[in-house]
This record gives sequence, structure tokens and C-alpha cells, in this order.
Amino acid sequence: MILQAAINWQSFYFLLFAFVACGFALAVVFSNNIVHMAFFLTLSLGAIAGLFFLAGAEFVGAMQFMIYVGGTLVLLIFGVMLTAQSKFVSMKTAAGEWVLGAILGGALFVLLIRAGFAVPEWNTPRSDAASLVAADAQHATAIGGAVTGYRVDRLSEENPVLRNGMSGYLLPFEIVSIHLLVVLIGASYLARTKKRVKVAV
Amino acid sequence: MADFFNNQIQGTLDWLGFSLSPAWYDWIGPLTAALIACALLLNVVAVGALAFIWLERKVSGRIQDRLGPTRVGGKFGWLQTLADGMKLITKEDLTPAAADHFLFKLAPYVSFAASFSGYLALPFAVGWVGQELNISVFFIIAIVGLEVFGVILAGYASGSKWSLFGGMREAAQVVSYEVPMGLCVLVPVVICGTMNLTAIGEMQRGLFTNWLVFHDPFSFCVFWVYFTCATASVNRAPFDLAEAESELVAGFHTEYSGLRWSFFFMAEYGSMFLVSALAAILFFGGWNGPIPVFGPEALNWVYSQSDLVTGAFRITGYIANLAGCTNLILKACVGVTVMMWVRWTLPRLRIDQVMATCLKYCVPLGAVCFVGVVVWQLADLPSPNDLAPPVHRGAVRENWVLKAATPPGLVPPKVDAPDAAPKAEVTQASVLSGRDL
Amino acid sequence: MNLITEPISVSHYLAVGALLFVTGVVCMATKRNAIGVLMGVELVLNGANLNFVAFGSELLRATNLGLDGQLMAMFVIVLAAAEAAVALAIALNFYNNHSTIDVDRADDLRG
Amino acid sequence: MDYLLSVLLGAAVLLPLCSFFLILLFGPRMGKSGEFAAYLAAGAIVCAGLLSFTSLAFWLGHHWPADSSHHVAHADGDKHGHDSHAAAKHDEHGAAAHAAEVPINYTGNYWVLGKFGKLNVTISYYIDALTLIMFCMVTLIASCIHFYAIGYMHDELHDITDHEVTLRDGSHLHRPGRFPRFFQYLSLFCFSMLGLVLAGNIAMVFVFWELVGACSYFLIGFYVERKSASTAANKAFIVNRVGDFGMIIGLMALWSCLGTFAFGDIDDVPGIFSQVRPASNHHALLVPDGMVQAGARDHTARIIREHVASDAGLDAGKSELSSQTQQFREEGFGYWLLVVAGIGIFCGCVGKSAQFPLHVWLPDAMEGPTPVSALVHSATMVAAGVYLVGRFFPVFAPETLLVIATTGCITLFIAATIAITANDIKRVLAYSTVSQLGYMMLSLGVGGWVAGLMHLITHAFFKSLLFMCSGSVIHAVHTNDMRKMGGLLSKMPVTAITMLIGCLAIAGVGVPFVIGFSGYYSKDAILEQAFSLSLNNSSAYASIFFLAAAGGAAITSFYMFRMWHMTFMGKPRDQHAYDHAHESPPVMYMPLVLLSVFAISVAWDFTLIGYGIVPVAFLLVQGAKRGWFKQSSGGHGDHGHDAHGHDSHDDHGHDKHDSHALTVHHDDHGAACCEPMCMKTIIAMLVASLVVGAALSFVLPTCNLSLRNLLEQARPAGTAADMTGSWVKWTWPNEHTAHLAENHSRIVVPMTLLATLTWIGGISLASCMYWLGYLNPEDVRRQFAWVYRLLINKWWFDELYDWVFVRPTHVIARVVSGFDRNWLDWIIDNVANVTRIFAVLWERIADQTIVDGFVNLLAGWTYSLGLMLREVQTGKLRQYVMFIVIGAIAIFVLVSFFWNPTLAK
Repeated sequence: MILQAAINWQSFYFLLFAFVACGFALAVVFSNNIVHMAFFLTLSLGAIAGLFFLAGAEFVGAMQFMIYVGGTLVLLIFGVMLTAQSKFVSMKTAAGEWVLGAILGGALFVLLIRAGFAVPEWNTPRSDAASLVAADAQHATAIGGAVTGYRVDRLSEENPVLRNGMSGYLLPFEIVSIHLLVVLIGASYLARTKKRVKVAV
Repeated sequence: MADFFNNQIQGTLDWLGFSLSPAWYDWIGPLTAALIACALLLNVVAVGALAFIWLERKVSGRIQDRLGPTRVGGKFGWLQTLADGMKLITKEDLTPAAADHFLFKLAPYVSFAASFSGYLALPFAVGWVGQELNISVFFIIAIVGLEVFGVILAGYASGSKWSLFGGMREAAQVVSYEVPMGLCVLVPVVICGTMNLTAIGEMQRGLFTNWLVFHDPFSFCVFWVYFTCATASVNRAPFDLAEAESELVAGFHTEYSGLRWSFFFMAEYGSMFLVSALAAILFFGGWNGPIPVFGPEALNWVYSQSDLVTGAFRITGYIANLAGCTNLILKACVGVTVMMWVRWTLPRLRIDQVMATCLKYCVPLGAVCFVGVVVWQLADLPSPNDLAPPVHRGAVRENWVLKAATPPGLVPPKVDAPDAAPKAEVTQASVLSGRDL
Repeated sequence: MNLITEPISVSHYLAVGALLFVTGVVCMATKRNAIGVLMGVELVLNGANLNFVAFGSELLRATNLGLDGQLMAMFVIVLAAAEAAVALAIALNFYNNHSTIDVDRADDLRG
Repeated sequence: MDYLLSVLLGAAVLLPLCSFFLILLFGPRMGKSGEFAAYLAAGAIVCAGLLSFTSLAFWLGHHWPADSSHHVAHADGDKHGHDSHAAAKHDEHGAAAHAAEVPINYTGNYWVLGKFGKLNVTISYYIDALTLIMFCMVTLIASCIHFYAIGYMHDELHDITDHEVTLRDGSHLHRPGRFPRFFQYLSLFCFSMLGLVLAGNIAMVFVFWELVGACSYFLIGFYVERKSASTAANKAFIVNRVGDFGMIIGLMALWSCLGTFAFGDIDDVPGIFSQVRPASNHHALLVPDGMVQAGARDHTARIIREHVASDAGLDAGKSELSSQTQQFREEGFGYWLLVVAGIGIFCGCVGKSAQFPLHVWLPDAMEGPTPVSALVHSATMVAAGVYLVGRFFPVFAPETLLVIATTGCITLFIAATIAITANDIKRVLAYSTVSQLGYMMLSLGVGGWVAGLMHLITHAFFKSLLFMCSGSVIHAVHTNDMRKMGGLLSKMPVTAITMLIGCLAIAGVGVPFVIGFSGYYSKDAILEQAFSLSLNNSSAYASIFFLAAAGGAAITSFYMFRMWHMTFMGKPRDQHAYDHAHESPPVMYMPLVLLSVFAISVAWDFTLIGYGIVPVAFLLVQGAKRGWFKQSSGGHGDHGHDAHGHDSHDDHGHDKHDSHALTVHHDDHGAACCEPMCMKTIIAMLVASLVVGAALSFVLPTCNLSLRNLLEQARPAGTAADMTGSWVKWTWPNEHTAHLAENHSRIVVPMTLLATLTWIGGISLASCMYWLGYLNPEDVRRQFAWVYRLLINKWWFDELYDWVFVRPTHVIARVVSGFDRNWLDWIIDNVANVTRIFAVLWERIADQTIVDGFVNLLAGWTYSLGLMLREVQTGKLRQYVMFIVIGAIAIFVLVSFFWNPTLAK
């Protein structure tokens, strides 16, 4: 009987979000309409954000919403609109490629699943998980601190170097910021309107 | 609330004499609680949309020297929107032949769902929130950005060039305006040191001088930038390029009719209310009135901190929360009204002007203000709050460091108010306790 | 084991991540539309991200990566956004030059 | 104190540098045509001056000069009569105390640039009373000259036409003004000069030494388009290099033997001074160990070799060596090294201070603008040589001193004689400078350390004053030639009076035993020391110094007054120039007044009071200009402010004064009749204030604060004792000897009277010839025709150098160049041809067949491999993804063979 024990809501929502994420990911693969794909991808990524929330990574989840779903995907659709040839683009893939992709993907999937479940430590859930769910991890602030080398999650660390300072992410953060800036400038340069020299026919 | 329902069920079962494993019914409690919260929030959106559409018609009428609706439901046309809604429901639901049927049908719901999801993290008073998130500001901003997705899909799926143009404009506009809006939202976050809206609201308790908009000249500036960007990101005039009727017939919703069309409008008004409420919480003290009538200084009706931790229920606390909730809704309504006022006053911008407003004015202004606020904070420059500080903001901020991070190697943050530590402890607790409601 | 009543583990997250990764790879391998390929890339990155977050979550494992996992995921998201912007710009350029977005046509440099 | 002084003076050094860089970078953009640059430079040097005087005040607060009134035999010489016994007793103690003590100094490092073994190359400071006096003198004069130059150089603010440069087409050069550049170089010069004075080690001195040389080069060649200016700049530069070559030799001798550049002891490492005059030897001159061992290098090598051979080791050898060093020293080893080091250093000073035989550059250097001549080529830079000799005084052996004294003696005489016949006003002053520098060198050479340096300071003031006055005259009449001047006294009274003060000061005029101009004190001190030397050593050679000094003094007063009379007295010789002449603007004559006060009073014992006169003098002059003394000037008082009107008239032209034209012209009419009256008032007030000051000095208790006492504070260790040479068996009496009570009637009285005679004689003769006309200069010239020819040709030094150095060099160069062109080129051409032929052959054989073949083979292989691999590159993106997946799966499969779960941890 399914209700022998209390429902583990954590697991319940995990299953919900996992199915949504996986299902729409597969839908992305099998859809031929590029805008449908984008829509499915949105749902899939949204569900992944839900998974992040479930794993306690609220900040990353919200970030996923903001950047991926709100930014990247809008950009993608924008791209679709700019490059649409006919009204609804669909480019058929040869059946042979489908078969090849399915075989290779299946093989890879089997390998990954085997690897993922092969380690017992990964396989066993945390015994005191239920009590942890209630605790509030204050992640946004903790992440802010971690970026500046102020590790709340390492307070019990014995090595003082790991506890603060060395384990900061400020430099990578700055590098990523500069990288983003450079990329934005580069992208806008690449995508700028070029003066086309029309060859008279 | 979930526990409350579960306890009631258990009590009923005990009274009836059944002994049943809790596994059989313990899902009912959370589900009921969620449904109730959902229904309440849905009411805010739906009834809000109802009221705002009426308001819009009256406001526009007055601004254009007309009377607006006067007949349906009494002298002021109270029920005009209801009549409109009934008309819309009974209208034929058309789908163009050239449309992408699947997305065409889905798009309004995407839009509405995104708008509605934002309410999930919006606190209406201390503890009165769908889901307490410690990153609720961020979450709401992210979700508000999602609304555009439905618009784009609608624009694309309609199979009409007007719609497509509208969708593309919307995409460009919203993606751009998210940048200055994020910058502006960062300002209260930086001042308060938290992304939790409940905490931000609580930190502005006391006299209105404590509101963040009066914190310093830069935060005053940044509020106006925020409001401009919010107007743009909810696609309101003068930034309503996506539905510019003079050029694009009706933009992305050209092909929509009936209930689907009204969903777009529900989403739009929902978003308006959402960003206005956000502005109220971030800059105008949220649920705290200009004079702390219910606060510990006067009546002490607010839920005392220990009450909220233990979950105890006091009728006075409930009334105070109710008043705070009303307060917030009133503030948000003022914001929405201002948006209407702007819509019927200013002419629509061109798309290039819209982008220029964002990139050439809002972003630099927001950035300068952000830096200014940071400098103001670092230099510890005076703010009106210093004149009459009922709650020292520094005491509320970053309390977790005080509590959790005392091992060697970490310096607790400087707390200058002598009575700060106990207050800090409790205020933070109040922030945490809101989740269960 | 009963997934509804028992707590989940890292491996479950890994399984979801694996599926997303594989779907992404297959998407890249089969879609001819450049933007479809991009979507595949996003899926792959999200699969990886899910693993990072799972390993960093203290809810799933007592000895976890801690905040490192979330920070890594954050960086991946940011870099993915950058990648998307550049890729899209390249796609637009490609479209401008070839009047198509079919990646199979992008074989000017074939051996 | 140490820190405070080093910081204050360091800042004073750096301020002009900042100004230099600012003007260098933004000069032309500072205001319209860059006039702000002048204010910047002047502000920097004034601030540096304030810092210097503040430092001096701090110094005085800690080290008030000791009561050494018994050394001062001039103004209060009669006091000695009363308590001569007590003074004599005190003297012995004082001398003994002086002999045994090192002067108060603060020395340390700002920055260690590098360490090379034992040697530290550092930026360091050495601060004693001399440093502070030099700082105050340099900054004060430089400030005056900066302000003066603002007026003098104002032509450069606009485009100017240089009438002395004729282009090929016959027109004159027209160029933009270079106002900021001038002040840029002045600032750089001030920085270098101050750095030179502050420097705490000889290497740093050398660096700044070269920097001032470079600045001098820039400034002499400021009118670079004039051939004479650029030639003079080159000449100065090259002649200085000759001296610097000797200086480098001296540096190397010191460094290689002593292992340090530092003057004083920094961080307990003994510096040059304490090595040469160790405290263990009562600060008497001692050849340092390093020099002894280097001098006795054969013995040194023998001892080391023996010990190394006998396995006793290097350390034992060293200890053996040090035990024998004293013996070597007594045998006289290494003494020549000390002499060479001293002479080497002195060579640099010869070049910089324009001593015989390198004196030829200084007169030519007068091609630079006059403020430069005043600052660089009379007051400071050329005095730097004297300063360095003074600074290095402890290192000089008696033989070196003899060389110095001889050089100074020859220089002073030659230069003084040449000055008699010079007609260019600036050249007269230039030769006078050379001559006075010779005086200083002579003084140092005969052991008069304080006398020489005192003359350096006093000379700086009156010579810069004289130069600035001459600049004022040149500015007025636009010519350097004294034969075109004359009668300018009424035209430019302030300049004339101040120049007269300068002339009186340089001539050493004074009331014997009572009071005098500053030159009176310093020149008398030199004469006394020279006489003291000749009394101690009864050879004729020793008395030459004294005779030359006395003769030189007479000649000095003669040519100075010849110059003054020719310029200001008599009838105008060139009516056009006379009509054009006018008094300079206040920004130019105010520094003159200031400096003239210093020229009068800087050597007084009651200097403080003398300085107090400065504001009084300012008020008087300004008041006279403004007409404050209407009543005192009697019936002519109505026109009291005529000079002011005159000035503004010159500065601004007529246009701006249209509204006041009537009154201004009215004033101008009054100018001629009233000006002498005004001037008389001024002079009367000045003289009155001087008299009052002098009277006060007798009434007030003496405060010991005087130039001489300050310099006594810096007297190098060991120079208060007599010195006897090793080779030249003379005795150099210490400087106090002349002032001993028993020597008062032997030395002081005759010398003071002799000095008085010399200036009276010189001035009378000049007045007779050039003013009163009792003697016709033309007659004298005809009578001594050969002497005149010798002098007017400057002793044929330039021609001599031309024949001895320049022409032989040209000949040798031509011969070598001929060899180069005819023989070396031929050989090289032929070698090249042979090589080329060989290369062509080798290329055919080896390159084309072997190397090319190998390379072609490799290339073919690579090409075919590439053709094979290119098939894989389908260009299909999706296939690449497939490849990646296949690769990933393959890796997984491979790994899985070796994998077990524990690896995951």
C-alpha cells in the first residue's frame, strides 16, 4: 500500500519536478518545431530550478529563473524570430541519424546511470534529512559571504586557511564579471548591422 | 497552518474513536493550507484586476475630461468590469488558421502563471506570505521577467506580423529593462543586507523617516529609476510598444479574443500590482504605516517576537497585521494609480527611445546611485533615520553571523547600538518564523 | 524502494542530471537548426549544474561540497549566459552570410 | 630632529622637482602662453626656502652657536684688549675641544638603491650647519631670481624676433616664446643644486653634480639658435667633462680603498670622514688601512700568498696584514693614494668652479639669460665646487691643499687682470666671479675653511646682486657693452644704488675694526689666514699666496668701480640707449633691494638685526614710490609717486591710461627733477636704519648668531689643529691661530689695514680714471700696450688651447680617418667579396641539394598525412558531437575495466 508510511514531501516534489524536467527535455529532443522546443526547454529548466530549490539552493534556483528562463531563453527565441525562414521553422533530421543518436545517447545514459548509482555513499539518503528540511540555511547571505571568502559552511573546519580567506571566490567572481562584459561587447559587435554591399544582378 | 489542519483532523478522528496512522491523512493539512493560500492570492490578482480595470477607466475618463463608466452597478459604474468580464467569457474563442495552435492557446496562461507566481514570495505583512523565501526579492524579479515569455510566445504563435513585431519588441525591451531594475532593487538589498522582503520591510518599522526612500539622496533617486523601469518591464505606457495600437493594431494580442485576451490583462494588472507592492516594500516601508500606531512604541499590538516563534495567536496581533496588510495594498494601489496617470498623460515613446531610456539613462543613473548608496553606507553618512531611530537597522542586519559565527577567526559585525543584540536576535527570529503561516 | 515515502539521495539527482545531459547531447547531435543545437548545450550545462548542486546540498549528503557546489553552479549559469549571447551572435552572423540556420550548411571549412 | 630635518630638507629638494615635472608636462598650457609656470616654479622655490629656514630654526633651537667671539677679530676686536688673558686661556681649551670633536651632523639613508658586496649605493643625506646655510642661501637667492626672472623674461611670453640670429635669407629668426621652458630648467636646477647640497655620499654628489652641469648646459644654450650660445654651452659642457674625469678617478680611488661612498657614519658603518680622520687618532689625518694596503700592494700580496701557501688560511693572512699595516703606514705607503684621491676630487671642482686651467668656459657662459648668470654661474653652481672642497676638506692631505691654494692663487690673479680690460658688463662680472672663486679656493688651500666658505656665502649674495643689477641695466639699454652706457644713475637710481652696494661689498669696504660690508669680513679672514700661513712657513712661495690675495683685492675694487663708473657716471656715450633706458619694474628691483640688504649685512655678528632691516627697506622703497614721504622731500613732495607712474607707463603702454593720461604725463614731467630727491630720501633712510642697526648691536647683548659662528659649528673634525705635510714640510696653521690674542697685533691689525688700503687704492684709481677724469684710460692703455694686449686677449688661453688641444686632435682625426677610408675599407671590401663568392658556391652544393631535399621530403610526408586526415573533417557539426560522445563512452568503458567504487572517494 502506498500510504504505509507518511508521504515524504521532499521526495514527492522531487519526483514531480524530475518528471517535468526529464519529460520536457525529451520533448525538446523529439519536437521539430523550434519554438515548441524553446517552450519545452523553458518548462524543463523551470523544473530544474524547482529541483535546485528542493536541494536547498534557493539562490541558484532563482538565478536559474532569472538568467536562464528569463534571459537566455528569451534571447534564444529572439534568435529564432530573427532567423526564421519560413513561418515555422522545421528542419527534418534523417532517420539514420536519429537511430545513431538514440544508440549513442542510450549507451551514454546507461553509463552515467551506472556510475551515479554505483557509489553506495551517493546512493544512501541522509538519515536525518527530515529534520534538516526545517532548518533555514540562509543561503543568499551565505553565498554572499562565501564569495568574499567568509565561509559559513566551513565554520567547523579545522584548517584555518580553508575556513576563510583562501576559499573565497572573489577573484573568480571578478574574472567572470569581466568575462561577461567582454562577451557582451563581443556579441554586440558580432551581431551588429553590417553594411552590405549589394551586388547588382 | 498545515499543522493546524492536521491537528484538527486528528482531533476529529480521536473524537470519533478511530485510530488511524497519520500517514493516511497528514498530506491533507499541507494541501489544504496551500489551497487556501492559493485561493487568497488568486483573489488578490483577480479582484485586483477587476478593481484596477474599473479604476483605469475612471482615471482615464477623468484625465480626458470625461466621466468614465457611470451606469453598470450604481452611480460610479462599480460593476462595469464584471460586465466586461461576462462579455469576454461569452465571446467566441477564435484561433487564426495560420496560428501555432498549441502555443497560441498556451501563451496567455504562461503569462498569467508567471505573474501569479510572483505573489508566491510577496509578503503582505509579517508572516503573511505564500512562501517565506530568504531570496524573495530576487525571486520576484526573476518571475516578473518570465511574464514576457508568454507575450513572446503569443506574438510568435499568432502567425501575424503585427503580433510578431509586438513580441520581438517586448523581448528586446524586457530583457534590457531587467538590468537597471535589478540595479535599483540592489540598493535596498545593500542597505538592509538581506534579500528577504519580510526582513527588509521590518527594518523600516517606525517613523516614516525610516523608509528606505528617505535613507539618502541616492536611494531617493533610485526609487524613481526603479519605478520607470518597473513601468517598462510590466509593459505599461509610455513603454507599451508591444501593443502599440497606432502601429501594430494591438501588438501581441491582436489575434486574441475572449477569455484568453482577458488573461493577458489579468497578468498585466497583476504585474502592475506586484511591482508596485515591491516598490512599497523596498522603498516605502511595506506594511508599516508612517506613524507606528501598532508598534511596540505605542499600542504594542504587533505580534511580539516570541508570539511568532511559538506560533501563538493574539487577536490584537492579527488586527495589527490586518492593518499592515491594508497599508501595503493601499501603497501598492497608489503606485498602480500613478502608472495609470502616467499612461494617460505621456505619449508613447518610439522603440529606439525606449531602448535609449534604458541603456543611456536608467542604467548609468542606477549604477551611479548604487555606488552612491554604497559610499553613503560605507562612510556612515547621516540619514533622517538617525534623528529618531526606533529600530537600529544595523541591529537587524546579518544577525545570523552574530548567532552562528562566533568561532575563532571570524569577527562579529560591529553593532553600535547598546541594546542591539537582543533586538537583533528577536527580529531575525520573527523573519524566520513567518514560513509556517 | 518507495520513492514517495523514502528520502531521496544524491544518486537520484545524478540520474536526472544524466538524463538531461544525454538529452542535451542527443539534441546537439540530431538538430540541424543552430538554435536547437544551442538548446542542447543549455540542457547539457543544466545536467552538469544539477550534479553540482546535488553534491553541494547538505540535505542529500552529510559530507557535501558545501557552498562550493552552489557557487560552481552559479558560475556555470553566468558563463552559460555569456556563451548563449556569443553563440546567438554567431548564429545571426551565420544566418546573415548563408541565409540559413542549418548547421549542416556550415561546412565551408570541411576537409 | 634627525628625522624632522631629513624630511623637511628632502621636501625642500623635491618641491622644485615637482614643479619641473609639472611644467614639463603642462607648461605651455599653464595659463595664456604659460605665464603660470613662472608662478609655479617661484612658488615651489619659495616653499623650499620656507622649509629651509624652518629647518634652520629647528637647528638653532637644538644647537645654538657656541660663543666663539674670541675668534672674531673684526668688529669687536677691541674687546680682546680687555680680557686677552682669559680669552687666550679659553682659546686653548676651545681649540683642544674643537680638535677632538666631530661637527654636529645628521646623516642617514632615505633609500637603499642597491648593495654590491660591502658597497651600499644609497640616496642619503648629510645635514650639518653648512648644509643648512647652503640651503638657506640657495633658496633665498633662487627665490629672488625667480621673481626677477618673471620680469626679465617677459619677452618670452610672446613670439619674439631674435635680432642676434640672422637666417640665410638675411632676415632675423622669428620663434615662439619659451617662457615655461626657462622656468622648467630653473626648477630642475634648483632641485639639482639642493640635492647636491643635501647629498650624503659622494656618488649621489656626483649624480647631482652632473645634473647641475646638465642644467647649466640647457640654460647657457637657452637661446639655442644663437651660434655663440650653443658654442658656449658645448664649451662649458666639454670643459666640465675634463674636470669630471679627474673627479671619477678620485671617486674610484676612494671607493676602491675605503669601500664606501658615504660621508658620515651611517648605521655604524664608518664613512669616508671617520676613516680618513679616525677618532682614535684625535681626528688627525691618517692614511686609511685600505689605502695603505693598496699602496703597499706588493707586501700585501706577499703576506697573503705566504699564508695561503702555508695552510694558515686567508683569515690568518688578514690578521697578519692588519698587524703590519701600521708599519707600512709609517713607511709612507698609500699616502700618494690619499693625495691622488684629493686631487682627483679637486679636479672636478676645478672644472665646476672654473679654476685655472679650466676657467675658460665661465665667461662664455654669460651667453645665457642674465638671471641664469646670476643664479647658476655666480652664486650657486660654480660655488658648488668650493662647497665640495669644503665638504671634502677632511680628506685633503697638505699636499693637496697646496695644489688647491696654488690653483686658486693663479686663478684669482689671472681672472682679476682680465677683468680690468673687459668691456662687456657681464664678462667683467664673470671674470670677477672666477677671481672670487679663486679667492675661496685659495682660502681653503691655505687652511681657512671658515673664511673660504664664508666668502662663498657672502659672494653668493653680492655677486648675484651684481649680476641682477647688470641684467637690469641690460634690460634697460639692450646692450652688454659698457662703452655704450654711462650716466644711467639718474635714469635708474634703484639699480645704480643697489649695484653700488654690491660693488662696495665685493671690494670689501668697511671701517677698519668697526663695521663693513659683508665682503669686508670674508676677504679679511682670507687675507689673515694666508698671512698666517706665510708667517708660519718662511719660504717665498708661501708668501706668494698672501701677496696675490692682497693684489687681487686691489684689482677687484679697481675693476668693479671701473664698471660702475662706466655704467652709471659720466656722460651718456650712446644717446639712443640712454634715452631708451628706464628703471625696471618692481618685480625686478625688489629682489635687488632685498639682496642688497643681505649683501650688506649677511656677515654681521648681529645678523638677526640685519635681517630685520629687510622689511624696513621694503617699506622705505615702496613708500618712496608711493609718495609717503612727501613732507620729508620738501617742496617737491607733490610728485612723490612719480616713479610709480613711470613704471606703469612702461609696463602697460599709453592706451590703458587714457583716462589718466593727463595726470600721468604731469607726473612724468615731475620725474626728472624730483627723482634724485626721492632717492636721497631712500638712501638716507637706509643708511639711518643701518646705523641704528649697528648701534643696536653694540647695545644689545650678543646672541652669537652669525654666519661665522654657524660655520664654526660645521668645522670638519681635526681642522682646528695645525697640519704638517709629509712631502712638503710646511705647517698649515689652524684657522684660530690668526685670531689668537698674541697674534692680534701681528696678523689682524696689519691685515685689516692692508685690506683697507687695497680697496681705497683700487676705488681711488678707478674713480680717477673713469669718473673724475684725472687719468685718461687711453693713455694708460698706450703706455702698457703689451700688457693690454695680453689682457684683452685673455692671456691667450683660448688660442693656447686651440693650438695645444683642438688642432692636434683635428690633425690626428684626419690622419686616422684617412687610414680608415683608404686601408681598412679596402680590406673589409675584399673580405666581403671573398665571402660572397664562397657563399654562392656553398649554396649550390649544400643548400639546394641536401637541405632542400630533406625539407621537401618532410613536407611531402606531411602533405600526404594531411590529405589522409582531412577526410575526417566533414564540417558537419553534429558529427563532431557524435565523435565526442563516442569518445566519452570509450573513455568510460576503458575506465570501467579498472574502476571500483573506492576510486570515487
